Amino acid sequence: MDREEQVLFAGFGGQGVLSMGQFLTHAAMGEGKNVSWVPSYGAEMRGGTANCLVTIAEEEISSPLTENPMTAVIMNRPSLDKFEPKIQPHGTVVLNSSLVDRLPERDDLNVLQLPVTELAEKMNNPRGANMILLGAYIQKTSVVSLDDVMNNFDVIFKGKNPKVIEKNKEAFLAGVEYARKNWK
Amino acid sequence: MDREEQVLFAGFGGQGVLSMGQFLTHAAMGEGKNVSWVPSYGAEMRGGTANCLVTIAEEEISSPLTENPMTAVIMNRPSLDKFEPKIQPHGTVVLNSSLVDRLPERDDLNVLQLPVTELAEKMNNPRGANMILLGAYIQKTSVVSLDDVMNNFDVIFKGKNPKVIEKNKEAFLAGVEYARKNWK
Amino acid sequence: MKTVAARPESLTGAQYHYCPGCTHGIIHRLVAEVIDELGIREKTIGICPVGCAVLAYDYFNCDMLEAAHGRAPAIATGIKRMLPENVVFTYQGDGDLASIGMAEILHASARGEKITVIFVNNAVYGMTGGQMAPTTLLGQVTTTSPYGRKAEVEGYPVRMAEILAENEGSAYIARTTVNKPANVRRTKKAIKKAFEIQQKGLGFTMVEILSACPTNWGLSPVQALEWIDENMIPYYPLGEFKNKEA
Amino acid sequence: MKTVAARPESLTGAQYHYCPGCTHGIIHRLVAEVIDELGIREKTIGICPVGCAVLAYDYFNCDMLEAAHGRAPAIATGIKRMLPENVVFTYQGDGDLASIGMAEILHASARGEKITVIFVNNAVYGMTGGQMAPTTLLGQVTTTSPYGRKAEVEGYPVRMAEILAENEGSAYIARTTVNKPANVRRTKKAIKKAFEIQQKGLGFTMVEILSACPTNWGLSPVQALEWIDENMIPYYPLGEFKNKEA
Amino acid sequence: MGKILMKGNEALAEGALIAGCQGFFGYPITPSSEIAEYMARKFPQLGGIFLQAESELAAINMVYGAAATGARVMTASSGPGISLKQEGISFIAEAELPCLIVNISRGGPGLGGIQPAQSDYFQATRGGGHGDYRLIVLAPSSVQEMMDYAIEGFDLADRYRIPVMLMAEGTLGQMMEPIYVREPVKPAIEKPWATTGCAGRSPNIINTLHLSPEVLEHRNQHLQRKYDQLQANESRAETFMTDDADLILVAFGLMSRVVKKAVIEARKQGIKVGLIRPITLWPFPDAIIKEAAEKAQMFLSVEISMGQMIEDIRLAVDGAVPVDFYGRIGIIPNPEEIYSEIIRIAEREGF
Amino acid sequence: MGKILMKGNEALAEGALIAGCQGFFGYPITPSSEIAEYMARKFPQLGGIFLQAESELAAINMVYGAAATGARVMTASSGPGISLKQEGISFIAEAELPCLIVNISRGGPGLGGIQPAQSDYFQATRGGGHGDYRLIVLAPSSVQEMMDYAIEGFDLADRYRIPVMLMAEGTLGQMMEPIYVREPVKPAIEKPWATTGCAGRSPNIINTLHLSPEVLEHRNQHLQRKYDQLQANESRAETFMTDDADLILVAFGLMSRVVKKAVIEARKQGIKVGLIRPITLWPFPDAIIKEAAEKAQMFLSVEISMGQMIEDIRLAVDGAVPVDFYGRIGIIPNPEEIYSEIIRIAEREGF
Amino acid sequence: MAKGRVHLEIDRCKACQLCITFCSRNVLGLDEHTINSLGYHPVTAVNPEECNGCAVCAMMCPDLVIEVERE
Amino acid sequence: MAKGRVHLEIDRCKACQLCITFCSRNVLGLDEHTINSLGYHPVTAVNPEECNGCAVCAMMCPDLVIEVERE
Ligand SMILES: Cc1ncc(C[n+]2csc(CCOP(=O)(O)OP(=O)(O)O)c2C)c(N)n1
Ligand SMILES: Cc1ncc(C[n+]2csc(CCOP(=O)(O)OP(=O)(O)O)c2C)c(N)n1
Ligand code: SF4
Ligand code: SF4
Ligand code: SF4
Ligand code: SF4
Repeated sequence: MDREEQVLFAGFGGQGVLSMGQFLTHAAMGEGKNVSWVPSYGAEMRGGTANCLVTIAEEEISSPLTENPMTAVIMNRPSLDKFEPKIQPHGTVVLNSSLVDRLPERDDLNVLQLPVTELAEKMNNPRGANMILLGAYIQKTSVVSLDDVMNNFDVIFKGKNPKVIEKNKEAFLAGVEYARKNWK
Repeated sequence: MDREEQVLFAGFGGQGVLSMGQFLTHAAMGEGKNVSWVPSYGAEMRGGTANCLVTIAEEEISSPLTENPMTAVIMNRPSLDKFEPKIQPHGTVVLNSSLVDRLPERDDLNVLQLPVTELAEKMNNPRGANMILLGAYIQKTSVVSLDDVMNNFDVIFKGKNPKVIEKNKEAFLAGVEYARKNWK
Repeated sequence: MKTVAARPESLTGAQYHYCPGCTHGIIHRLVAEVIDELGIREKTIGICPVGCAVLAYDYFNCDMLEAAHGRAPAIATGIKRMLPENVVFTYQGDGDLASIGMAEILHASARGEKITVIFVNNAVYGMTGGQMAPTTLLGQVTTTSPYGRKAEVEGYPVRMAEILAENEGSAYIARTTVNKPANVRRTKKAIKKAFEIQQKGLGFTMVEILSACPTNWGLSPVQALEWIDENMIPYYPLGEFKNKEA
Repeated sequence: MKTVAARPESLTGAQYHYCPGCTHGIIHRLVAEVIDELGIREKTIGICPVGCAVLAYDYFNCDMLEAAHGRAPAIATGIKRMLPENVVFTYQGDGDLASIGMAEILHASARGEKITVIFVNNAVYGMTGGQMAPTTLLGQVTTTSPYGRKAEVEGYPVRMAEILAENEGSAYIARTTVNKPANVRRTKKAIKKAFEIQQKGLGFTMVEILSACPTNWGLSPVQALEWIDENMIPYYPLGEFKNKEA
Repeated sequence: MGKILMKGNEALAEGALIAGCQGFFGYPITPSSEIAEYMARKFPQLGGIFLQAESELAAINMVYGAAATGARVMTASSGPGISLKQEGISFIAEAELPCLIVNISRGGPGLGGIQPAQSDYFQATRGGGHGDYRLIVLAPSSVQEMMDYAIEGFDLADRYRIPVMLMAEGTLGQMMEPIYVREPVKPAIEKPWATTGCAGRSPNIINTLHLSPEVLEHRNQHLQRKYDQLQANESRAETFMTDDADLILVAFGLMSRVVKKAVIEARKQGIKVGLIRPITLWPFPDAIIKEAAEKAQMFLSVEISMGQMIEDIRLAVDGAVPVDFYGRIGIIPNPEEIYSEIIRIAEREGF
Repeated sequence: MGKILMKGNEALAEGALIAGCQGFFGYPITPSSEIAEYMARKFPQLGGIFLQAESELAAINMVYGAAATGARVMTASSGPGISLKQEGISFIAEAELPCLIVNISRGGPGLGGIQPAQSDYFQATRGGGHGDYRLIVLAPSSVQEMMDYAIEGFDLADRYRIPVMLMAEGTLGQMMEPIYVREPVKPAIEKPWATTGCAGRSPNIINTLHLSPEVLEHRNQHLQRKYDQLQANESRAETFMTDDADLILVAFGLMSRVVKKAVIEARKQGIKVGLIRPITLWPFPDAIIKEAAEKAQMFLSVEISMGQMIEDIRLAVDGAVPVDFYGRIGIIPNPEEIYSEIIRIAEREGF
Repeated sequence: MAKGRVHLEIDRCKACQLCITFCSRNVLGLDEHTINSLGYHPVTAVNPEECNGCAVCAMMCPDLVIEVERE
Repeated sequence: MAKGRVHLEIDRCKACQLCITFCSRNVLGLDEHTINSLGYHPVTAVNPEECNGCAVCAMMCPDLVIEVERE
C-alpha cells in the first residue's frame, strides 16, 4: 500500500482521544500536508471506548480508512486489547502506562510508554493527560514539526479560552520533555 | 373476444346501482353461472356517479374487467354521457327516462327506456327505482331466468327485513310488467 | 333591496361534493366570511386535510395546499415560519386532527405556532365511510365499532379543546357548533377571534366545531342537528377554553 | 446482620452504560424493586425506548422488547391486548414519549390501555448528545437551542402528566423525582401504585419522573440533583394528577 | 360446501380468520377498509382482538408487540398508510416477527387516487424502509386467492419468521366473486422466542439494536441466508401457454387475468403468445423466467405502473431477449387494449 | 481563501447556507445531528429558520409547507428517520416541491447500528414511499463534496422541481478533511407556483390528490417525462482507469475512495483494474457502465450492504459481462481487504 | 308584504331541508315536481310574500343555494 | 460501633459521589489511590465505623455498587 502516516488514537470516552486526533490533524494541515480525521462515533457516547484515525500524507488521500494503522496511541487497557492485533507489522504503540497494566504481546512492535494519568494528576490537570501523550508522541516521531506545532498552538485552539490553551500547552510540553528524557 | 355477458350499471351515488348489480350477480350465481361483480368505488363516495360491472359466463371468467360492456343500464344523464361511447357496437342501453333527458346519439344501439323514478314515486317507493329497472331488463333480456330470480328472491336478500324484501319484489315485478307491456 | 346574504368572495363558488345537510358547507362559508371581513384573502394560505374536506382547495378562493392525513399543522408550521406576515389556517376533521395527527396538533399548540386551526368534529370518519373516530361517543355505532363504542375496548372519546388548552402555547381555544342559527353566529365570532389573535401573534388558535355527518350517523340532516344537541354537547361542552386576550 | 439493600432479582446486574450520576440507574432499580415486591417478574413484559435507556433489555430480568423511537405505547398495547393477564410496562424518555411518540402515548391513555408507563423526564435528549426536548425549560441551552430555549421560537415545554390526566382513560398519573432520598421513596410508591392499578384493570397508568442528565446539562452529578429542585420542579410540579382509586 | 359470493377484502379477512389470526390492528383507508370492518364485526364473537389504531404507525407497532407474543396477527392498509409503516416493517423484519401486512393498493405518489395501481411494487419488493431486508410478497389474482393466500401468508410467516405482505389492486379488494371457503387451520409452529412472561425460562428479548458492527453484520448475514433460502424454495409463478411462445407477457394480480384473456384471444389469431404470472413478487420467480427466456423471442411486462416489475424481469432474463413494457396508472387496462398491444408487437416483430 | 478543516456534516450544512437555504426542519438522529446543530447555531444570525420538529414525520411535512412557499429548505436524518419520511417524500415528489433531503446513513434494518452502511440504496433510488416517483440521489465521497453537492442539490431541485436526496455514509458525516469553502450562491429560479398569498394573481394550489384516473395517469406521465429527461441529462459518474480495465469495480460514496486506493495498488501489480463511481445514484449512470461493459471482462460491485446497487449495474450491463459482488455491513471494508478481493478475482479469472 | 327576497340557485340544492326547518315564516319548501341536475327535488319559495329577509335560511344552507335581499 | 455495613462493588463505581453526598454520617469517600476498571477513582468506606445501615447510599447509587447490611 501507498505510504501515508495513519495514526490511531484510542481510549475511554472522556479521555480526550478525539481532540488529540484533531489537534494532530490541524497541526499537519498547518504544515501543508493532506490530512483526514475519522472518529468512531455514537455507540461510544455513553461510556465504552472512543477512537479516531488520523491520516497524514504528502499526496491526496485516497482512503482515509484503514483497519491496520502504522501507529496506535493507546490511552487504556481495553483499547490495547482491541487494537494490538491490528497494528501493522513493525508498527509503533504509544501507551498510557498508568491505565494499561500490560505490555503488547506482539514482539515486532515498537513500544513507547509513559504514565500520563499520573503525570496529569500530579500537574493538577487531569484533563491534560491526552496532551501529554501527544506531546511525547510528536517529539518522538516528528510526524509534524514541533516548532510548527508550538507556533500554531493558538491557531489550532482558536476560539478556546486562553487559560485552557495555556494549560494544554503546559501539558503538551511536559510530554515533549518526558519523551526527550525517557525515550531515547 | 370471448363471449360473456358484461353489463354495466351506472347512476347517482344514492340510486342503488351497486345493489342492482349485486342482485343480478347473485341471481346468475344461483343458476350455476360464473359471475363477477366489480364496483367503481371511493371517488364516488360523496355524490357524483357510481357504477358497477357484472360479468356472467358459462366458462371461467378470465377478465372481470372491460371498458366496453355489451349492455349498460343507465340511471341518470351524466352516466349516459360518460358511458355511451364505450358500449360495444350494436349493444344495448337500458335508460331511466325520468332522469335521462336525451336519447343516445349512436344509432347502432338497441335502446330501451322506462321512467323508473316516476314509477317508483308513484308506487310510493322512491328507493325501488333500481329494482324496477332491473325487473324490466331481466324480463327483456333473459340474461337470467325470471323464474329462478323469483324463486331465489329471499335467498338473494338473505338477512334483510322481510318488509324490505317485499317492497323490492313489488318494484321488481312492476318492472317486469312494464317491459312485458311496453318493450315488444 | 340590498343583499344581506350571498357567497363570500373567499369562496370560489364551486359546487361542494358534500352530502346533503353536511355542515362542512356552513363552516366553509363562515371561514370565508371571516377572511372577507378581515380583508386578508390575498395573504391567507389554507391547508386542507385528508377527510371529507380534502377538496377544500377547490372551494376556498385563496392559496391552498392539500396535506397528508393529519399533517396539516406541520405544513402550516413550515409555511408560517417562512412567511410570518401571512395568515395561515388548517381545516381538519377529527380523524385527521385527533387520531393520526395528534402529535402534530399537540406540538403546533405547544410551540405556540401562530396559525388558526378549524377543527371539524363530527364524531366519525366521514370520507372513508363511517369508521370510528377518537371523538366517537360511547355507545355510538360505526363500521369499526359495530356493537357501539365501549370504554373498556375502544377507550374514551378525546376532548381536544380541553387537552390543547393545557398547552402554554395555545392563545385561543374554543368549542362551538353550527346546529342552529345562534350557534352559527357564535361559531363565526370564534373563528374571527381566532384569526385576529393569530394576526396579533399571541400564539396557537383553534376553534373546534361540532359538525353533522347525517350520512354516517344514519340520520336525516335535521335529525343530525338535533343529535348534536342531545348527544355531542353533553360530552363536548361548548365555550372558550383559552383566550390570551381575555 | 441482615441485608437491607441489594440488587433486586428483577435486574440482571449487567453493568449500566449510563454516565456517572445519571439517575436512569436509580429508576431502573426502583422499577425492579416494585416488580420484585409484587411478585410479578415472571409475568411482566417491559418495553424499552430509543434513548439512553435503549439497552434496558440487558438490565431488566424479565421478558423485554426494544421499541422504535416513540412507539413503545403502541407495542405495549399490542402485547397487553393479546396477553391481558400479563403486566406490561414501557420505559420512555422525554424525546421518546413527549416528542416523536406524542400520538402513541396520548392514545394509549385515551384508550385506557392497562399498561404502566415509566416516563423519565430529563429535559434533554441524552442519547443523541444533548439536543432540545419538548420538556427543555425556557432559557435552557442545548445543542439545538444554543442560545437558550425561547418561547417565541421553540415554544413552551409540555407538561405531559397534566395533559394525560385530561384523558378519561387515565387511571393513575403522577409526577415525582429521584433527586433526594425522600423523593426516591415517593417515586417508588408511585411506581408501585401504578403497577397495582394496572393489575386492577382500572386503566392507563404513568409515573413521570424528573431525572438528572449531568452530562448534557453540563453539571456535576450532585449539582444536577440540585438543578432539579431549582429549575425543574417549579415548572413541573410534583404530585398525583389522577388516581381513579383515590 | 358450495360457493359463496364474497368481496375480495372480506374473503381476505375471512381467510385470515381461517388461518387462526387472533389480532388485527389497523387504520382505515380506502380501498382496504372493509378488511378492518369485517374483523370488527367478527372478532368479538371469536375472542380475537380488533383494534383501530390511532394511525398506521401505531398499527404496525401494535403488530410488532402482538406478533412478539407469538399470536398470528395482521394489519391492512394502502398507499400512504403503507409508507407510514415502513419504519415499523423494517423493525419487524429485523426482529423476525411473523405477521401479515396487507396492501390493497391505490395509485400514487402523494395522495394520488384510490383507483387500482401496482406502483407500490418497488416498495414491497425492495423494502421501502431502511436497511437490507425483504418481505415475502404474495399477489393474488382472484377473490378465491385473496382468501387462499391470506392463509398461506400466515403459514409462510411463521415458518420463516418473516413478515409477509399480501398486495392486491384496489379493484380486487372491492370486487365480488363466488369462492369456496376453506377449512379452519390450526397453526402448529412453536414460538419459543415469544415474549409472554418468563415463567419457567430465562427472559426472552425482542431487539433490533446491534451497536457492534460485527454483530450487526452477523445479523444481516443471518437474514440474508434466510432470504437466499426463500429465493431457492419459495418463489412461485403460474405459466400459461409459454411452451412455444414467441412473446411472453408477464403480469401479476388482477392484471394478469386481463392479460390472460388477451392471450387467449391472440392465440385464436395464431399468435404464439404466453403469460407468466408471478405469484410471489418476492422472491421473484427468476428461474422460471430465465428458463422461458431460452425459447421466447421477447417479453412484455404489463403493469399498472410506470414500469417497476420490468426490472426484475430484465434481471432474470439477463440480456438474453428484449423486454418491452406496457403500463397504465389508475386504470386497469382492459383485455381489448392488451390484445391490440400484442397485435402491434407481433406485426412489428413478425411473430 | 485557504482550506479549512471541517466535519462532513458541517460542510454539508455550510454548503446549504452557501446555496441560500433559508429553512431547516429536522429531528435529531445519530450520525446526522451535527447538521441540525450547525443550523441551530448559524441561522439566527442569518435570519433563516431552524426548527426542531417533534418527529421526522412532522419535519418532512414542515419541509413540504416551507418548500411550497418557494424558499430553499431542507431536512436531514438517518435510517429509521428516513423511513418515517417516506409518506412525506412521496407527497413532495408528486407536488414537485424542490428541497434537499439528507440521509447520513447507518446500518439497518430496525434500529440496527449507527455504523456506516449503504443499505438504504434501494429506498433512495426506488422510492421507499408509495407510487411511481424518483428522487435525484447524490452520493458525495469527500468532505469537500458534502459541501459541493449540497449546493448543487439545491440547484437541481429548483431546476427540475424535484426533491433531491444527498446520501452519505455516517463516517463521511463524522470525519474531518480540509476543504475550500465556496462562494455564496444567489438562487435565480422563479417560482410562480409558490403559495405565498394570492395578492395580484389567482390562487395557487399545491395538491397531490387526483381522483380522476385520467388526471392521475396524466400526472404520472408528466412525472415520468421529467424522470426520462433527468436520466438523459443528469446522470453522473467518475471513472478511474477504466479504459483498458479487465475488471471494473463499482462503488460510491466514501467506499469508492477505499476502492480507489485498492485499484491503485492493484495496478502497481499490473492488474488491469478500474473504478466507476456513480455520483448520481439516481439517475444511475447506465450509459457509462454500458459503454465500459463493451471492453471490460467483468464488474465487481463493492457495497456496504448485502447487495443493492448491483441490480442497477446488472441492468446497465444487460448480460454483457458478469457482475460480482463484495459487501460488508456496518463496517467500511478497508483498502487491504478490497485489494485482496481484486487479487483473488484476478487469479481466478486469469486477468 | 314581503320585506325580503330569496334567490335560489336550485341546481346547487341537495334538499337537506335545513333552510326550511329554520325559516320561522315557512317561506320555503321542496319542489316535488322538479328534479334538479343533482337528482334532488330542490328548494322553492312556497310563501315568498312571508319573507322578512332575516337570512337565517342562507345561514343554515350548507350549499350556497340561497342569496337573500332585504329592504 | 457500626450498626451497619456497606459492601462496595468498586468496579461498578463511576465516582458520581451521590452516595457520599447523601450519607449523613460521612461514611463514604472516593479512593484517590485506586483507578477501577472503568477508569474512575471509586468509592470507599472512609469511616466504616460510623455506618448506621440506613441504606440511603444504596438508594441514591445509580449503579448498584452498594449493598447494605444492618444489625
Ligand atoms: C395516511 C392515511 N391514512 C388513512 C387515510 C384514509 N382516510 C382518508 S380520510 C380519513 C378519515 C377522515 O375522517 P375525519 O378526519 O374525521 O374527516 P371527515 O371525513 O369526517 O370530515 C381516513 C382515515 C389516508 N388518506 N391517509
Ligand atoms: C425514528 C428515530 N428518530 C430519531 C432517533 C434518534 N434518537 C435516538 S434517542 C433520541 C432521543 C432521546 O431522548 P430521550 O427520549 O429524552 O431519552 P434520553 O436519552 O434523554 O434518556 C433520538 C432523537 C431514532 N433512533 N429513531
Ligand atoms: S360523509 Fe359526513 S362529513 Fe362527509 S360529506 Fe357526507 S355528511 Fe359530510
Ligand atoms: S330570509 Fe328568513 S324569512 Fe326569508 S326565507 Fe330565509 S329564513 Fe325564511
Ligand atoms: S448505609 Fe447510611 S450511614 Fe451507611 S454508608 Fe450508607 S448512607 Fe451512610
Ligand atoms: S453513588 Fe454509586 S456510582 Fe456514585 S460514587 Fe457512589 S457508589 Fe459510586
